Amino acid sequence: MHISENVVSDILVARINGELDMNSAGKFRDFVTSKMDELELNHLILNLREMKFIDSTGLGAILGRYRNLEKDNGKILLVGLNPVVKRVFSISGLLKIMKEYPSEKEAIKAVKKAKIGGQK
Amino acid sequence: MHISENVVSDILVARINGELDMNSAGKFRDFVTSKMDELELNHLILNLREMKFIDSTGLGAILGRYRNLEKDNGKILLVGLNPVVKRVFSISGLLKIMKEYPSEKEAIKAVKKAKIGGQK
Amino acid sequence: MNNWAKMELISKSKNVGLARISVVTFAAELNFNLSELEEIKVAVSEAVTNCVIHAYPFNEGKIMIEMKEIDQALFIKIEDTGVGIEDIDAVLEPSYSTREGHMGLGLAFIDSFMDDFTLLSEAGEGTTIEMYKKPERIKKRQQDNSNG
Amino acid sequence: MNNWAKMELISKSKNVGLARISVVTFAAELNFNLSELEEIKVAVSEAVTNCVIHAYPFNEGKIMIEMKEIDQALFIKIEDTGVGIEDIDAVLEPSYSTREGHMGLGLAFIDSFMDDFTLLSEAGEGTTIEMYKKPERIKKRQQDNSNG
Ligand SMILES: Nc1ncnc2c1ncn2[C@@H]1O[C@H](COP(=O)(O)OP(=O)(O)O)[C@@H](O)[C@H]1O
Ligand SMILES: Nc1ncnc2c1ncn2[C@@H]1O[C@H](COP(=O)(O)OP(=O)(O)O)[C@@H](O)[C@H]1O
Repeated sequence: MHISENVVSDILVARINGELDMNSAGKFRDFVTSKMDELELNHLILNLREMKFIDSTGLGAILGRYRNLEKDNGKILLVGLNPVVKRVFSISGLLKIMKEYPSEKEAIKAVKKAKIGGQK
Repeated sequence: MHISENVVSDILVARINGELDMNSAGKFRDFVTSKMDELELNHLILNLREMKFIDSTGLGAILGRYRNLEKDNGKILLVGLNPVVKRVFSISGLLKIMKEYPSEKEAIKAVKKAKIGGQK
Repeated sequence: MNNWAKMELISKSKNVGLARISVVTFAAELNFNLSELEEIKVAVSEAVTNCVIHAYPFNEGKIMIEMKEIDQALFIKIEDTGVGIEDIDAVLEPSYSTREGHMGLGLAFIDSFMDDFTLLSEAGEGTTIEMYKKPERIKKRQQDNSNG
Repeated sequence: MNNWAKMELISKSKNVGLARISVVTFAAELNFNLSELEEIKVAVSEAVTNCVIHAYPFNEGKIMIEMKEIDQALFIKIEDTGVGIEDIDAVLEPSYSTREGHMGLGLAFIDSFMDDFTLLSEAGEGTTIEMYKKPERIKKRQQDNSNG
């Protein structure tokens, strides 16, 4: 697995490339945590268009980040779920707490709008 | 393995997609033989750009077609060899009897030119 | 002879991918469509990850994987000789996990993505999971035949 | 523990691809570059194809594949219990084949693409081929270390 990233105001946009399973979950957690801590970012947009595989351990790693950000009212927003990925997110219940957006741009807009609305 | 094809005058242009090994060599042989017999074609251009793998059994299948066409002065011309494929062709000696061309177009031109030169 | 293959791996996390790819390559020769193959990948990943995390928590052990074609369907058996399971009924509950930070979703995914599965275990002896899936195309064909 | 895996297959032509993909997925965790991985695929394909064609010419038999990481290099053993080889020196000659229409290039490719290989056989007992390859990156690193 490889992650490429982009920072927009207080948002980390992370694009996951390859497989997110028990072999790469630790790398995912370390990358996201250190990037967001270092730059004091609040929200995480995950672009999963190039993600080739995810299982419950990968979902667990994403849920872990969610719990972490939640404490400071940070959000995780999802982009680019293919049908199978969408199904595992849905079965796991994660789609109830993280919303999907049609593009990174739309997701960024949603974060900014929520802020103006005063919800940080 | 999957083959897509194209006929230009008396030439079969075959694009091989996937793996050419002992599991697909028979399909390759049957496809090329029946197409060329049916349409009475003399020359074969093999576009290998989308070929993901070849081993000595795959090379043997190509050599078999060469021997077959040679009887009637037919030629095999190669297009789109990646470095590893080029190396196995070279080690096997097949590059001594089949020439490589930079594009299907160039290969077609070469066949037509040879014909005007009277070599059929 | 119907196709069949066996594999033996060490419970390293990098081998979860190897198990997944080997089984899905085997399965690709049956009549599954792409999303069924993805489902098989998830199921194998969950079962093998469980061996790595739960069966051998303190040291590395062996994982045995058997794949078989039975009546055009796929049968997979994944076996470890690790710690085993105390209470099978409990672990089959969705969201139940004996490990903190784990979602307890592995067996639920296997249940969703395969036609059938069986979990066999004895504490201290190890665990065996058997899974079965028939391609939708074959099911349809067999149904059409029996209807007409 | 160094990584290690074992596989058992039936000598069907569709399993040649399964063997290739499994070994190359195992090898991808070592430090090989992409063209070295392609070379390993060819070598495995040749050895397994030989089992299917030569070792078991009349019926299906078992093929055993072992892969091991040894000092950051890859060791592969491919074994059959088929007809075996009468004259090992003869078959090691490039372009030598006991089957019409075959190029006799399989062992020559294994020789070109792997650092080392050994062919062991007894007529009527079966054949074992062992192959070894160290990633160029590791060779270079080990050389740099010993030079400086
Ligand atoms: N191979 C195994 N060996 C020992 N225990 C297992 C094994 N597989 C599953 N379990 C037990 O079943 C529980 C539920 O498994 P699962 O649904 O995959 O969720 P998770 O792996 O997230 O805990 C695990 O927490 C573990 O206690
Ligand atoms: N596993 C095997 N069992 C029996 N004979 C074998 C085996 N592998 C190789 N051989 C013998 O070695 C010869 C040379 O093999 P190879 O170089 O791969 O060329 P080819 O497969 O084209 O004949 C074969 O023709 C066969 O007689």
